[in-house]
Amino acid sequence: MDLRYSKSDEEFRVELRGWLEQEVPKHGVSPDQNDWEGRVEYDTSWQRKLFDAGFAGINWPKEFGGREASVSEQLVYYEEYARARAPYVGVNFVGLLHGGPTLMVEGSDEQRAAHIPKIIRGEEVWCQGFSEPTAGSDLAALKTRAERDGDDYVVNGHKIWTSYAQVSQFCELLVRTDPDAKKHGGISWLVMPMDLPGIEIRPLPTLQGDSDFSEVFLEDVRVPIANRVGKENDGWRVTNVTLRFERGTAFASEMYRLQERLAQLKQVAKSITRWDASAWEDKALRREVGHFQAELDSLWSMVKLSVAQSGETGVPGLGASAVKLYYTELTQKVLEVYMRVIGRAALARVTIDDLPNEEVLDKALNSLSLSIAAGSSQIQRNIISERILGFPKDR
Amino acid sequence: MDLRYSKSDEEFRVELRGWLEQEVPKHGVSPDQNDWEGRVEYDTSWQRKLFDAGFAGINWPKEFGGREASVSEQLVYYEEYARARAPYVGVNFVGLLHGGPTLMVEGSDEQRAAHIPKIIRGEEVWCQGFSEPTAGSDLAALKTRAERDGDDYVVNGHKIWTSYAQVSQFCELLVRTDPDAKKHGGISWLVMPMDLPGIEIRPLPTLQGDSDFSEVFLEDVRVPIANRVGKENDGWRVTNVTLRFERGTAFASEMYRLQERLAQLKQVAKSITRWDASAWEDKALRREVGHFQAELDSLWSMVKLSVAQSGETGVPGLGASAVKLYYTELTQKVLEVYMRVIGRAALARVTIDDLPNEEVLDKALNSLSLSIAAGSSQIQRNIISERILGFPKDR
Amino acid sequence: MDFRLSEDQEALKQGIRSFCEGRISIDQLRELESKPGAFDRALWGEIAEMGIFGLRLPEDRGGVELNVADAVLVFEELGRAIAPGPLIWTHLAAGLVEGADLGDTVVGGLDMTGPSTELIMLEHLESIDTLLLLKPDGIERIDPKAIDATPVEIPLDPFTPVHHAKSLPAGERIADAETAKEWRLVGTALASAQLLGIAESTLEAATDYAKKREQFGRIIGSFQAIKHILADCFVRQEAARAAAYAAGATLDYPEVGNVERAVSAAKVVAGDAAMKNARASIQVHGGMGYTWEVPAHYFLKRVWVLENVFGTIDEHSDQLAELVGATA
Amino acid sequence: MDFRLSEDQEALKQGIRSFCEGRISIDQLRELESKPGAFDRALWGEIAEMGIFGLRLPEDRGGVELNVADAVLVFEELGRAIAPGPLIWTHLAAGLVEGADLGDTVVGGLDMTGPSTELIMLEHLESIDTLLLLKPDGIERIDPKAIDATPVEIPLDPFTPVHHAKSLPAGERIADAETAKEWRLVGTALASAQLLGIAESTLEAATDYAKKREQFGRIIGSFQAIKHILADCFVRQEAARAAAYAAGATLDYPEVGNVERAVSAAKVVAGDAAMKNARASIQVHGGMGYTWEVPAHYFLKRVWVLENVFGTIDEHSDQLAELVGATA
Repeated sequence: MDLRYSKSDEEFRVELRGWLEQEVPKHGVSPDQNDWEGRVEYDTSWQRKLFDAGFAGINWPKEFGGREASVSEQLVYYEEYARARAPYVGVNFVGLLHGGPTLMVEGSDEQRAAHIPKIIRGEEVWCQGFSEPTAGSDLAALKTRAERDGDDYVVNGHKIWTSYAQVSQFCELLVRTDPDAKKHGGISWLVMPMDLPGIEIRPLPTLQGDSDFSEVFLEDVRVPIANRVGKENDGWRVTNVTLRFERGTAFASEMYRLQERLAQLKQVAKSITRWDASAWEDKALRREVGHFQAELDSLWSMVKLSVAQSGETGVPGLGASAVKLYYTELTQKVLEVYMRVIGRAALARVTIDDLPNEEVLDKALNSLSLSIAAGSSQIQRNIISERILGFPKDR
Repeated sequence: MDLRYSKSDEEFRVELRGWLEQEVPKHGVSPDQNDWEGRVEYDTSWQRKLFDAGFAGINWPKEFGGREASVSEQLVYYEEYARARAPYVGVNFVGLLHGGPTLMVEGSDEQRAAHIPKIIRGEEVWCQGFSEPTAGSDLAALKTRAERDGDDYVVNGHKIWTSYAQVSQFCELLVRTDPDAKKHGGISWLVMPMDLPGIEIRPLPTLQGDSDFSEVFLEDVRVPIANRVGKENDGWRVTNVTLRFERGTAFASEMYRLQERLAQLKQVAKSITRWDASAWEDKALRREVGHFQAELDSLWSMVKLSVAQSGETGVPGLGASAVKLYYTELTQKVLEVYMRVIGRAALARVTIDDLPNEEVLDKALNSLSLSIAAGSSQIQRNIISERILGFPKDR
Repeated sequence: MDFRLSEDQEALKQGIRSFCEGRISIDQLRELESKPGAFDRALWGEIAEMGIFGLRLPEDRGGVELNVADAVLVFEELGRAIAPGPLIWTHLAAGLVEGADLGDTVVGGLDMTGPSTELIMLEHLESIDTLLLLKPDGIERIDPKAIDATPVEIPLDPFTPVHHAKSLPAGERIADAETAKEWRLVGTALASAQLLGIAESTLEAATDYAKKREQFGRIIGSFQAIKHILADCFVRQEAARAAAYAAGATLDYPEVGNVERAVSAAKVVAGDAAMKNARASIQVHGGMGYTWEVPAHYFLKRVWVLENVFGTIDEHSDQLAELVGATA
Repeated sequence: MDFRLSEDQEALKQGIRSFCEGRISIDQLRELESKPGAFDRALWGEIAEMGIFGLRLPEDRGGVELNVADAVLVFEELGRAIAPGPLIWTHLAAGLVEGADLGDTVVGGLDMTGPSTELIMLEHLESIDTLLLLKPDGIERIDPKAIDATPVEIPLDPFTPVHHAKSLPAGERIADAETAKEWRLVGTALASAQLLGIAESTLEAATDYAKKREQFGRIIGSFQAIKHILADCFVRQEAARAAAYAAGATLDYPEVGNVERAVSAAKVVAGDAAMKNARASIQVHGGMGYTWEVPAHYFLKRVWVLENVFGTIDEHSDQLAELVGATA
């Protein structure tokens, strides 16, 4: 139980901070949400810069081009990354946080060689083909069929919530290869090239008005059998490896950045006049904000504990569900209060009069997804109560 | 949608207020929780005074000795009763709010004649023999057996949460008369005299340290068949009539009295010095208290709506579950804040230095039972979601 | 005293609901979304014909001669449907601003009795004919075209376009402090009614969805996790209903209680209910709730707008703290 | 940096847990309840023998020479067991007050750095040999027998008897402001650790009960309503754990963060967790949770006591508000 960073950790911090201070401003502002070409360029070129500087794949093994940083270096990385307001992982999310790690653990040598080096260099964008209209929380109910025909699987189905589908080269795709097996038993995990015939992409605008998500319709798409990762019908196990990453430290920098957002809220409150005093003079607001600070510090300590626990195996533990629930509720509460501080000016989703409306409202709207995506809060509570507390499954 | 009291309502208010102003102080302070003799005398003699003055059984029909007051007069009654801090119904609770009303609707002429006049005069104390150690939220799972033997039922079983068992003359008792029938089908509702042989009462101290509840052990207790209310095996329906009263306006005066408690909290906060100012100077506290006032006013408006809706049938509607949930949460929140206002002085359960510790702590501890008794909050949410919103029953 | 709705009130409510279902359905709102200012004068005229603006005017002045309590029921229905436009202001202005009751003059407004801020946010500026300023000492009228305001490119609520301005030109005083005070109270009650309506329709939408949507081989509404979220929504809805109706009934007959307290309580409780139910509705809709296609988000966005008119939950709570212990 | 417990720390924790299970079980607490002052000097001696008071003293002074982080683990276990007596004060006093470390001198205390109140509440007065006053400018010692205090007939927590007094006699200064400041921080961290322990044991008791108790033909722990209540308890427990451990680790090595912020965060988050989990535990226990017989209530009562030592949640939140934006 030692929170001291070692001398080498601190040296790493100095090195990383120096690099970020120099590179982040140079990389400029992220393009408009609907400028897909710009976004891909912005996100992937940043990934390439990280790679060239030796900061890509911070927790990836060296053999895959990663930094293989120690647990404490990873924490330094998340902290400094957040502090520098460095670019969000963006279109590289699925490759770096799902596809790549899954291939490392479950892929063949050929599959690893074909994708991992490109993913970590930002040369390959991946998307996720897991959920379906009737398989959301109940992911294992997925219906997309893959039937063997020669060296291919012929895939038919309908995926949804596919982020960055329109700019991806590959899709981590879950398909049903044995329709007669029990629900969890007949699923396989495929790498689907997105340029195959029969793939149709329809954007599904979010309540923020962006088109980050798509529906993906698959009609007789021929995916080579060689693109299967893991054994046939063993895809559910492979998937569970993947999913845990989402509940682990995928959002660590975002969690740390909440600290900054709270500090910004305080500054904004000080700058706003209400009833002839600053909004920060309102003691009720201060008490809420102080309470949030306690929770934010605890959240970051939870991450430290979670990272340390997953350090040995590299796979986040079940406690990751607790981190996700805590982060979700806290983010929603902080942003709700932030909206209240901005008050009537929050009727505008663009920044006016030096108020950070655009950012705050985007985050407030986005925060609604946190309790839904990557396992809803209800699913997380089921995971905790069943797998940690030992209660029976729902019947 | 008219909240105006009529001229006759206001006349009733003047009459009642005058009487309460005169009688409540004369009736003195309620005895110690463990002075059972004193409590019975205090509660029943007060009931007799109410009866003699024409204020007993406010919503009971005139034929049963009640006042048969209009809906609006009932509200006047609850308000004035709370304002005057008139004695809590106490040991008369079960008779006045369960037994009596059930006999009115379901009892035979003989049964009504035998009990109702005594109940309303405070001459008969009733207790409730519904719950069992393994039949709590799942009341219909009760196991206490009643077997016919001549003119009697021979009753064997174990009841729990029986309030005032040690001072009651009669018990409204649920028994299983057909062990082979489906769960809800084999239950009967009996009036059991508490002086029969075979009844053993063991007090079950609450977390407040009082012994208001008991366990009641029944061994070969012979209850005359004539004491059954309603048909044999039809007791579950009879019971449901009874239970609704608990969720209806049984606590109306208590709800109104919360207003007074909040006003008292404000006075106490003004009297306490913290950091060289009164605790009421704390704006965060004021905002919470103001928010509570909004909720308390809404609660009382909910009661007005609920009473009006139940006025036609006399039986509270399903919305009573919403009133109970709202009241429960609000009471617990208000008392939690009240404890915080008292601060370290709350380490004492007796009144010191003019602080109302004894009352506040008793109420705070007692408030823990509100979300458990008379249908836990979980059960109330099931009732609302199934019977009002139309969702399926748990499976 | 009978807090239930009268038969006439039930009929009034039903009439407005039918109108909203026929003319302000979600599909019709979607069409409106693409129109300039998200405003439709023809629809506004139909709303006027329903008597919504002239509701409380005497019959001899062309009104329906109803009470605030009735207006609360009407605005509850308008809230359910998230009917757009400066409805409350035009309703308040009926009888004072010519043509408001008939829908010929679209009246917008700004409540300036609350805490001062440097930034002035004006709703529906491009669609209104008259802007009224509600100030502690009276009501002033301004020509909207005379205001130097910048349109906001992306409003939070797609149906509530806003402009922002640094200052406003001098207005013409058209009513006194007493009227301003009354307007503020009635406006607060009507905003609360709209919030109540949103608390209802968000619960209703989530309930309908939870009865249809299947996961794990059963409808999600068969899981306690969902059932209990929605049961809590119902409790909040009923508390909001009681509070909003009480505010209306107390405004009509101030002898039944403390008007300020009843109105503030309504804004607090209905505001909380709408905010929490709108969020719960999105949550129960799951991923679909996060899309633009499913209308759940429109409701939450409207709640944020209504939270910021006629005093926030915090402001009303602060006022209520002063009234604790006063006679109800 | 490795935030996990070391093997030594795991062993320390396990040792204290075994001791508590053997000597401070619920049944043993029940016996204690009837004793005067709910205090047992023999037990106190055994606690001392476990090294709990001398934990942070150097070995050459008979101590165990461990850190605050280790003490946090020890007090977490004491909290789990709701071990009674002035544990924190005697632990703090070890090394300063003779005999404290060995359990020969029972040391009580009063934190006077918080908001002033007219009423002085003194815990365990009849059982202690020395009373220490923690003031902003130093620590003072008083002879408990010299205090004119009135015993409280019914304390809130049966294991925390209290006296109240209007004033205290002059004390003898035994440590300076620096020490007082450190005591306040360490004391807050240890109280947070106890609250963490209560957040754990209340969850554990409720979980055990929910696995045994059947209603509707199944264990109540198979209902989502219960499962999700307890999942939320688990989340709060883990947040409290992270916060309390971080407070200990930061006190040991202040270079890793802001000590004041870490300690206040621990008190706030562990305090909330304990309060909510203790309430949830009573709720899950149903009617039995409302009895004296089932120990759930002891835990909630202790939470109320601990909320009122070394600063309340509100006080620490207010302090944290000042630190928002400061370097962590």
